[in-house]
Amino acid sequence: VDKLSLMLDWFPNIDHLPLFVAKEKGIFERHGLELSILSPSETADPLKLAASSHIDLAIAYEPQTIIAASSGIEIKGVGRLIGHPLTTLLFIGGKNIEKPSDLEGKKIGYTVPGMMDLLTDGFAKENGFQKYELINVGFTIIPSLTTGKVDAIMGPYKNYEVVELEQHGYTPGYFELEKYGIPDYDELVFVTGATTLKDKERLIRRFRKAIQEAIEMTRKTPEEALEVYLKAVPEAPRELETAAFARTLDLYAHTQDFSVEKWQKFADFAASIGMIDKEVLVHAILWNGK
Amino acid sequence: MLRLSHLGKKYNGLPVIDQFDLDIEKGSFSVLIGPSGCGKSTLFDLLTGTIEREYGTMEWIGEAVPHLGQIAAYMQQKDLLLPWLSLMQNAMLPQVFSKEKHLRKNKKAKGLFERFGLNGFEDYLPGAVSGGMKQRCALIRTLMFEREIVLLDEPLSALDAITRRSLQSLLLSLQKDFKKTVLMITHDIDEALYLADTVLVLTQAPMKIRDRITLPSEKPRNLDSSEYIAIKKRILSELEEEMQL
Amino acid sequence: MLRLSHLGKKYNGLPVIDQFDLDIEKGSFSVLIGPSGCGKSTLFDLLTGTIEREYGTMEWIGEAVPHLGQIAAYMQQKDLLLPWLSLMQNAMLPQVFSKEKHLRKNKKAKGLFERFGLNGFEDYLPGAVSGGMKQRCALIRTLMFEREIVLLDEPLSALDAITRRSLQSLLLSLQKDFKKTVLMITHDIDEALYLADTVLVLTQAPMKIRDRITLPSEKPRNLDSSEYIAIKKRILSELEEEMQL
Amino acid sequence: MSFVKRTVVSTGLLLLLFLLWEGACRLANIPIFILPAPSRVLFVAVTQAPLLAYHAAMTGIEIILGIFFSITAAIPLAVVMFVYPSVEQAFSPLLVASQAIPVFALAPLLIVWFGYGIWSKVFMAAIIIFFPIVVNLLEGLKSCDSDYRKLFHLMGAPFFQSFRYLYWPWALPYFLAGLKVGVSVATIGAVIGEWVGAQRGLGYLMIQSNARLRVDLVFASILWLTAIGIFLWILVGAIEKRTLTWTR
Amino acid sequence: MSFVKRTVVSTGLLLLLFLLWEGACRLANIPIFILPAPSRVLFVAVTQAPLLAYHAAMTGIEIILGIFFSITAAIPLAVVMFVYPSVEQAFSPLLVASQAIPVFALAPLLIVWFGYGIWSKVFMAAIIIFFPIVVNLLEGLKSCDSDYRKLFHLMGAPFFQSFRYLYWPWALPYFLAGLKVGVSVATIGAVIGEWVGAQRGLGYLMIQSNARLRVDLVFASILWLTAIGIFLWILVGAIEKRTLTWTR
Ligand SMILES: Nc1ncnc2c1ncn2[C@@H]1O[C@H](COP(=O)(O)OP(=O)(O)OP(=O)(O)O)[C@@H](O)[C@H]1O
Ligand SMILES: Nc1ncnc2c1ncn2[C@@H]1O[C@H](COP(=O)(O)OP(=O)(O)OP(=O)(O)O)[C@@H](O)[C@H]1O
Ligand SMILES: [Mg+2]
Ligand SMILES: [Mg+2]
Repeated sequence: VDKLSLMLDWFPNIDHLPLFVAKEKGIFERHGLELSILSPSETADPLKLAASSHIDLAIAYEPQTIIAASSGIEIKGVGRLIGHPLTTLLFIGGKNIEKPSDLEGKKIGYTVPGMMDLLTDGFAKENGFQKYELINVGFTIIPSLTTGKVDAIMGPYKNYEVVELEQHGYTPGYFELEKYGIPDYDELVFVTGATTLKDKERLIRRFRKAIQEAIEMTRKTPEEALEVYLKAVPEAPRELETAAFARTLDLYAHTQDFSVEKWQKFADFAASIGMIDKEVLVHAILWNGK
Repeated sequence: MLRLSHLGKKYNGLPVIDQFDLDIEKGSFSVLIGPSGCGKSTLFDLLTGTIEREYGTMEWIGEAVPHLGQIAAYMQQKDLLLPWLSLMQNAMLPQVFSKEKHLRKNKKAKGLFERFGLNGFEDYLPGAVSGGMKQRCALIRTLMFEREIVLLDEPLSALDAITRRSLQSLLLSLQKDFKKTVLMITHDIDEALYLADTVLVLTQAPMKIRDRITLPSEKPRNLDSSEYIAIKKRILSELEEEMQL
Repeated sequence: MLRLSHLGKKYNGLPVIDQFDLDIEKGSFSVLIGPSGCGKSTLFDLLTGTIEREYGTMEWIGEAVPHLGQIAAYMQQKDLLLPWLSLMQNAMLPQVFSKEKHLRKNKKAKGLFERFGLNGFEDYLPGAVSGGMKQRCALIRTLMFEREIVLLDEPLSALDAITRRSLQSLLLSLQKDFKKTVLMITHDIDEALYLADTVLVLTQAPMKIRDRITLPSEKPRNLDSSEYIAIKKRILSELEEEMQL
Repeated sequence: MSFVKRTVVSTGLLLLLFLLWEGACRLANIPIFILPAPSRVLFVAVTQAPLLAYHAAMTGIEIILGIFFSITAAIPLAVVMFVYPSVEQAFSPLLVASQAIPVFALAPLLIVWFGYGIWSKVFMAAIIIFFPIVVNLLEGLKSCDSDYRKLFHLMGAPFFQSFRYLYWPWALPYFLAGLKVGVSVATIGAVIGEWVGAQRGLGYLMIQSNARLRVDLVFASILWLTAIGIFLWILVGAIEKRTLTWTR
Repeated sequence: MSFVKRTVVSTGLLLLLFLLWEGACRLANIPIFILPAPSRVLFVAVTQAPLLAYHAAMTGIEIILGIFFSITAAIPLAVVMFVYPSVEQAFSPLLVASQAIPVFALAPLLIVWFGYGIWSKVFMAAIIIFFPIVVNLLEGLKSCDSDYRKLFHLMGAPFFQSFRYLYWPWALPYFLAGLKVGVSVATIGAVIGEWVGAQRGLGYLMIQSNARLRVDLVFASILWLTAIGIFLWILVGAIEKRTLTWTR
């Protein structure tokens, strides 16, 4: 067996379920792989460490990957985990926010400065509202919303904070970005450093196969997959994760191959809202197993 | 009158002061003389409540008191000057804590600095003056208290003969003018004979009164007279005996 | 021979010691007497390099030395005992720092404790003994140095007459047996006359030598003889004059 | 005041505070994911004891190691800085800088240097504990009375001996004050360290629980962490009592 | 060693360290997004000065306010704890606990209490600075020599006067040691505070730059932050020199 190390984008959560399925169900093993899974201290770490070859694979976000490429970090996308945006503009339902333009004059929180604030600006431009106050709420999402300190937050995941809000007895409302003028993008992708890809191309190819198999197996036997995950991640609260899983199942990538066209569209959009300074030609950073 | 009965204090189970009785006339000047380490400072600490006695009672003018802490001014053997205050500030501390009007005391302190040969050094920090000057400052501080009893633990030990003599007469006049009850520890027998109404010669620890010598009331005294020379010899030989035990 | 020439030290621009000259015979016992605050301790500090002199030179046995720091043992006016070490540990400090064999010194310290009346207190912390006992311990520590010169700043001031007398004779015999050169500061004229080969009477600051009295070499001396009484009177009157300036 | 009476009063005070907190949570209806009531925290801290103990063991080890290494490094550094003021001048900016660096800037570096094992966490904790100890020890050494220093100089004491007999005991109360601060901040130090790719530990448990809005578990972890901190605090207090015998 | 010579030596030492760091970055080929070389950091710190100054001004104000409030709270608390040992017993667990709480547990509470304005950051900084000051001041007060205490008792000094003339000057070197630690950790305190709800400040700039993988800007922010810390450190040092005149 060959060893690979992979760093998650955050602590293990339902989005990572296929990885645990592949690991526990012996799919990696069948492909001659042994995968060690690590958690980062911060969402930008996995990408940095992968780019510098200190780990083999990292889970990153497409916007983040494009930012990295734009600033000259030699990073390669090698696979997909979640094929659409999870990020939403979240608010508490029943408070007169029906359509994006209702956000006119409201306080909008965001999670990550330098990314979500720009995305909000883009969102506002696409949806024709101009006046709003941006507030950096970090990851204190639910408290900020429920205490009314902000009216909406850009950044929460539709399969996660939305469910949490529900579980605390609120009716969540949210705008899915891709439905409101923001180009579709892959929320979670596998990336690796350029040199790692050269050195471990064969292993990574096998990894792509294995992960896709795991996603398919998850789709086929979701209950079993969930059980495997809950066993592997005992600290995960069953109720919440079960509810989250239901909303995630469809979002796991259907193929490991990237759509260069889709990526380029988002990269151009990123440049247009100032998320990146230098334009990025995405075909240079995407690797579809060839 | 100050009356101590059955006073006692042990350290680590060993008695330093044991069943100590003493009567002191109000307004008198008593001097304690005893071997080094016999318990003199400990006695003063007990009197002022600086350390707690284990047993015994104290009476002042017929009334039992827990200790003399608020009745007596106490000059300890260490100077205990605050290093961050100037000599004058150190000396004026008792005044800071009293509620009386200040001007008079201010004058008093200035006068004492003059008489103690410390004029010009009012603003020096204790770290910048000599050992004897520190001792004098501590003595001034003690005299700045206006209390009925004054306890002095070797107040003049670090001073030269002349300064010492002038301060001795100062002490005498203060005691006479203000009718203070003074208890003083010294190792200088001449000093004792010069100042005391009563000299108390103490034994080795556990400390007792070995001899109580009441001196003639004439003051100032001529210590060269045969009477005093005899008393001096007596004290010396008593101390010598104590040391040989 | 110890020769000081033109020694000087100013504090805040005011000279405390100014153009100070002094010759001391090797193996002699010199005693310094002077008004409190005249600069005696400062002189010892200069000699040992504890503070830096501003000008002047020192010679020891014909050779210029920067100071006597490593040649002299110095007992300061404050006891400077370490509060966390027992009396014995404090006294043995010089031994800890020397490279010589220890057993002999251990015995020496024990002997000194005995002779200083401190036996039984070896394991007490300085905080738990009397002022006089601390002073004795500091003196033992100084004697534990094996250096040619010994500087003593009021070493016996806190001791009773008897203990003081016995330690005086001890000092005398130590000096004679080991041929040490001793310089000692005291305020006790009797002590000076009892111990000294030479008494140096000092002026007020800026300090000078006012009088240099060489005493007859007989020791021990009978201080009651008219010769010594005359010298005592002379010193006293000199000091008195100093105080009146 | 006697020891017993003091303990009764202090326990009463603590209870009062907890009651106030409980009351505030209930009356003001503060949602559990903002501030759980102490009763809830206590409940979780007890019922989840096995889980918490599992993680606490790890954090405890990191804290102990962190304290150990920071003391080991702090003492020589403080001494060198004391002896050579130029080293102090050169290093104090670095020391101050070490306190200004957030974890996320350091985390990738720590991983590169130490990998994912316990050492990156220990290092992080050590950096945090280190600082108050060095600063206090240095201040303590500097506060040493010059009369004593000169005495030791005159006695011809070699540096090591001066240190042992004079400087160290002199600075000891300062050192212990620094150590008290150190062991307390060690708790957060280890937690922060665990943000650097840990799989186990109270810090790991906390972020996990926080992200899952199990705020009661976060506070239960804090409670356990505090228990470790207080244990160490009391330990330092006991050391203080035993070693500083001469101060009373 | 003269002041000038010392400064030269210490500058040399610092330069040497920077050269080593530079060399390590270049030779070991550490990528800029993990640890930027000092030359790069310096370059960014200078070329981006206006941006950094804009953010530093905010953080600076937070730090100053944090220091101000923590001193204001620390002195009375330390005094009360000193006077009433039962209060010390009751509060020291809370103090230790305050050091064990990570930001994210506190952040929601801070937002509810203080909103997104400057006060939540000031509070965060204050909590961090507070602790070393209280602990050191308390230790300093406790270290006061019992002979002096008794003297003041005998003189019939009321508490306030005893505090002013005896306890405070006695504890001052401890307090200043605590303050030195405090002003240094204040930097990270303010930064941590800025992770939630800030629109401006070096902490905000840092996460922003980090998210955009501008690690050189992160380190340039640390450099500026360190400069603030060192400035305050030197300030405390100067205060020390001026007030502790009697120690030399
Ligand atoms: N804290 C203590 N613990 C144990 N023993 C103590 C303590 N304080 C004092 N002693 C003992 O009590 C005895 C008397 O001490 P005290 O200071 O009263 O003597 P003194 O008569 O004042 O002597 P001196 O003339 O030298 O000042 C000494 O033997 C000393 O060892
Ligand atoms: N650090 C200092 N700053 C300023 N003046 C000082 C300093 N140290 C000593 N002096 C002054 O020097 C003078 C001499 O002091 P010194 O201690 O030498 O006197 P001394 O002769 O030993 O007196 P004593 O017999 O009282 O011990 C004093 O007037 C004192 O004020
Ligand atoms: Mg005494
Ligand atoms: Mg002197």
